[in-house]
Amino acid sequence: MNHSIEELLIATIAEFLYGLKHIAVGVLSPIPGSAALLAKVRSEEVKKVSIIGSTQEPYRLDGGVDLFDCAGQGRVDAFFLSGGQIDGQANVNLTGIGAYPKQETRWSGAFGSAYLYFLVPRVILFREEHSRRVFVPKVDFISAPGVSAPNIYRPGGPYALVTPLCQFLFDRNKKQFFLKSIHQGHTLEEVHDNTGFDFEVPETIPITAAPTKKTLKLIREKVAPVIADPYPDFAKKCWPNH
Amino acid sequence: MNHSIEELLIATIAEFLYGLKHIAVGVLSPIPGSAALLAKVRSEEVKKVSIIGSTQEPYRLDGGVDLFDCAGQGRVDAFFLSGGQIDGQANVNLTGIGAYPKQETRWSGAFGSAYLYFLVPRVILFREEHSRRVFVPKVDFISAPGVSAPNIYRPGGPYALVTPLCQFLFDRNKKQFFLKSIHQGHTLEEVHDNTGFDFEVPETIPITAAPTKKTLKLIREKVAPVIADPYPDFAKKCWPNH
Amino acid sequence: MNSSIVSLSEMAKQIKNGHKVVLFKDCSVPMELGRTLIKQGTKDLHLVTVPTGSMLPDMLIGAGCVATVETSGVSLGEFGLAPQFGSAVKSGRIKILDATCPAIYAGLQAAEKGLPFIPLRGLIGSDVLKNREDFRVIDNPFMENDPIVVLPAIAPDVAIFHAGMADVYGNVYIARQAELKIISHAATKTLVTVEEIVDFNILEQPELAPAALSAMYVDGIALVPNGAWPLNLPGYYDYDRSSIKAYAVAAENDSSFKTWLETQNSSSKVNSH
Amino acid sequence: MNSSIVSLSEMAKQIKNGHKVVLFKDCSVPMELGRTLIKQGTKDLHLVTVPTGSMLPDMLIGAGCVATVETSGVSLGEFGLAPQFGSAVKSGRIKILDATCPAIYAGLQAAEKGLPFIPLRGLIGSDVLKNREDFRVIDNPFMENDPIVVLPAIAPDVAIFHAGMADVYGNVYIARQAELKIISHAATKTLVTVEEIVDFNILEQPELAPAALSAMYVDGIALVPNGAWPLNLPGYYDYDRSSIKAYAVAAENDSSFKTWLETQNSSSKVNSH
Repeated sequence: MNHSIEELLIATIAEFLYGLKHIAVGVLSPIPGSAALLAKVRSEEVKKVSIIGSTQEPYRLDGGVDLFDCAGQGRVDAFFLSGGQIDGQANVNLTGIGAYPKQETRWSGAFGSAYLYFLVPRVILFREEHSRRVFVPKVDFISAPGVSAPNIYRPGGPYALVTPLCQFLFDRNKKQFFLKSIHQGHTLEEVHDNTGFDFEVPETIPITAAPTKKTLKLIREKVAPVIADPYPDFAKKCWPNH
Repeated sequence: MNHSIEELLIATIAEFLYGLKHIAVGVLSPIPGSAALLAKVRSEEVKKVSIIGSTQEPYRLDGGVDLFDCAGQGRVDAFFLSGGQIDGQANVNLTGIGAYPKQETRWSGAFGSAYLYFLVPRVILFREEHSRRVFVPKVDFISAPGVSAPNIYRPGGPYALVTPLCQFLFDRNKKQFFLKSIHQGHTLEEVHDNTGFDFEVPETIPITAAPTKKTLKLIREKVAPVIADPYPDFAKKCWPNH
Repeated sequence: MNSSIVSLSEMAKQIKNGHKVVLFKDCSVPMELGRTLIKQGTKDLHLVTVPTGSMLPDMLIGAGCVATVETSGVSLGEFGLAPQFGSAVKSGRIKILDATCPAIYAGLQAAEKGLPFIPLRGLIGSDVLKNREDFRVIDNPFMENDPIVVLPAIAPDVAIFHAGMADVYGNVYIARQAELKIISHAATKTLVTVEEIVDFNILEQPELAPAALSAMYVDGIALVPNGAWPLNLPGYYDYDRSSIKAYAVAAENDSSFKTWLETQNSSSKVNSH
Repeated sequence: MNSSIVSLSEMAKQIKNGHKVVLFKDCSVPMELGRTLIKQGTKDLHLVTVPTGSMLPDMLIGAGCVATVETSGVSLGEFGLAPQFGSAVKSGRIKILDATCPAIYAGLQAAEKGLPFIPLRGLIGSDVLKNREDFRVIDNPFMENDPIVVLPAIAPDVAIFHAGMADVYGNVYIARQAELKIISHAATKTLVTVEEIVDFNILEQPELAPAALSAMYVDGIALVPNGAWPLNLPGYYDYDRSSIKAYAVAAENDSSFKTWLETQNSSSKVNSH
């Protein structure tokens, strides 16, 4: 069965989420949001998907403080972060480029990253642009650090990085990304060419598993109608016939 | 116009409350509650009287945390404390008699005193029993201290002590009570006989002003019907014809 | 439908000997669950009263269910002191951790936020502070010569309360008892008895949702009509004053308390009064 | 009746040059009050966005009302970056105090509780922390070798927001925006624009009371229908997407922003669109 790149990314990310009780998704995140919804329809253990800023039950939280308190209690199992820059130590830059504070390019800001990255056990990094502009040797500004000294309270941290070319796992001991698989149609050379940091490569590199027929059916029939509420444009683009 | 001892106490306490924006009253406090209500009907500046545990508007607060947060913000101007024992430094004992923790007599506990006594500018001490059993040289257990070292953050503290015999002001610099007036029909000797701590006495001792006709009318017509809601027995006893 | 709906006895079994159990004082007191704990012989509870307690902790203490009470005060209010609490403190049968009301709230709010500690004004110079080895005084990191108390987080094993309404999705309507959110967030598990379980989703009703505790925080719901009796539940029933008074009298000495307890155990008053 | 009901222009005058003003991000944004501040030429505001901000802070920055922004992020969401904010940061025209969302909440909650500081997990090792001279790292007083960040309380001069309904007694219905209680408790003054002012007492309606901000915390209420336009107010109106988009485009450069601003100033859209 044919699938789009979005459907591949949704299915790939969902693999990290099965069995987790509470998955939280930030704003402007249709693909992570779809992955979380897919995990919920496929896994009975997933009790709650929270979509930050959603005003719809059952996806809303009880106000803005609730997410952070909930993470502090250890009640958020997975969250997603992106970054204008991400480096090989999984440092994330959501703040801007150039010398702080008068940065050449100022993005929005750290949002909840400097907290949630420490507290949520599985933080999945996701970026739709895989380039040396994004994946840099060292971020200009650490909005949230990928790793911490051993005495820093940190039950959470980076778990994986998913892009349109490939997926990495993050090894918290080695403080390094490890290539898990490359998506169909792409090559290691292409990944190296577009990644500004070093990462570990396995001896044989798997191809990312394509979503099964059953998974695609669930995405199209169960996930698409729900994600269309917060993200109508995204849903229309991905599933024009649904 | 004749008045009861309760009406005298209500009018006497109310004198400390005029012009204060927010007066809070604890549980089981019909006389302080009546005084706060009298202050509100007589003084436009009194915007709010909170009666802890009340479920009636406009006297209720927004839950249990609200009172303490509100006091922390500097938004509670007066509060009332009592004590199983009170000593000459205005230390209050709400906890019990004898060696802690296995006390001979255990009362309920400190409640909010160990906090509110520090935060609320005018804490009025009130006790309906004026005896050496209550007013002791030194309390057995300091549930809340009357005075603090100068480096302790303490915008609040004891302001006055009202009993059925007399009223004292508390001098926070001298750390001592000062006799303000004796109620009609009582003597300095009687006060001394029944008070276990030393206090300052002025050269001429005023008699506590009797409530005016206007004040009594307000108490009977405006205060009594309202205080009858949380304290029906008290209201019936004090104002059987109302 | 939510699998968190259980029977009262199943719920009581989730509260284990030695658990730290948090109780809210106001009109949300799970009296029938308390009686069930007594019947099942629960022992060594560490009770945290929020911020004070009345008949429920007194009854549990008298029945021998309690090892430790962390409280700002236990009293029967207009019905007088809490006699079983008083005699247990006097005899040393229970360990007492005296606090002040905002310290209990602050400790729970620290746990709610995942903070290891939280500061609080006041307390310095009191014997409350002097007797709490787990409270510390530190220097305010932002101002010279400004000592301030810091309190450890209070993280109970179980929060229990009684409420008017839950829904089949596991959400609970807590009305104006906003503190029930704090205790549920702070506790590992939350168990709730209710007057009624409705079919609609409380969170989907715009006027109810702001005062709803989300199913995410609710681990068990049991249908127990009159479950706060003889205490009150606003919108449902008032205090049963004569029963509370009878308790206050009976609890004054151990033998009359025992007799009272046996009456309670032999027949639940809850569904028949 | 409550004397706190004022006109929009009287309300705006209570916000003085240099004030620390706290803004909540979600569907409670007092856009028309913001436009009034621009018209009256307010300067040197210290904005605290809770926890992030969108069009209102961007517009106020572009109009020259702002000296400092304390924020976890300013962005127009799906309409892109906040252009006036970005260029003001780049040029150094405003001072930026970067935070992370829960740090803003925690600082306000500290002020709400009258605490001088509050701890927060996370942040250590970030450049956010490195650039905040007012954040400190201390040792957890309850555990060895456990550094933790402490944040000073955030105590704004004024909280401003837009809501659906106030009553003539000065109470405001805040629906599910519970954080509006936090910002109002933390601020010295709270000014609220509303869609409607009702005659009944909101606090006396059992279903509304849990989501009401008491008049005790409300210093001014102004009737401003469509006061959040072009942003949304749930239960009243949705986003006016084309107007936001037009803003996003206009704000991209200073001259088109100025033109846009003049259009805004010459005629209020609020009561006529």
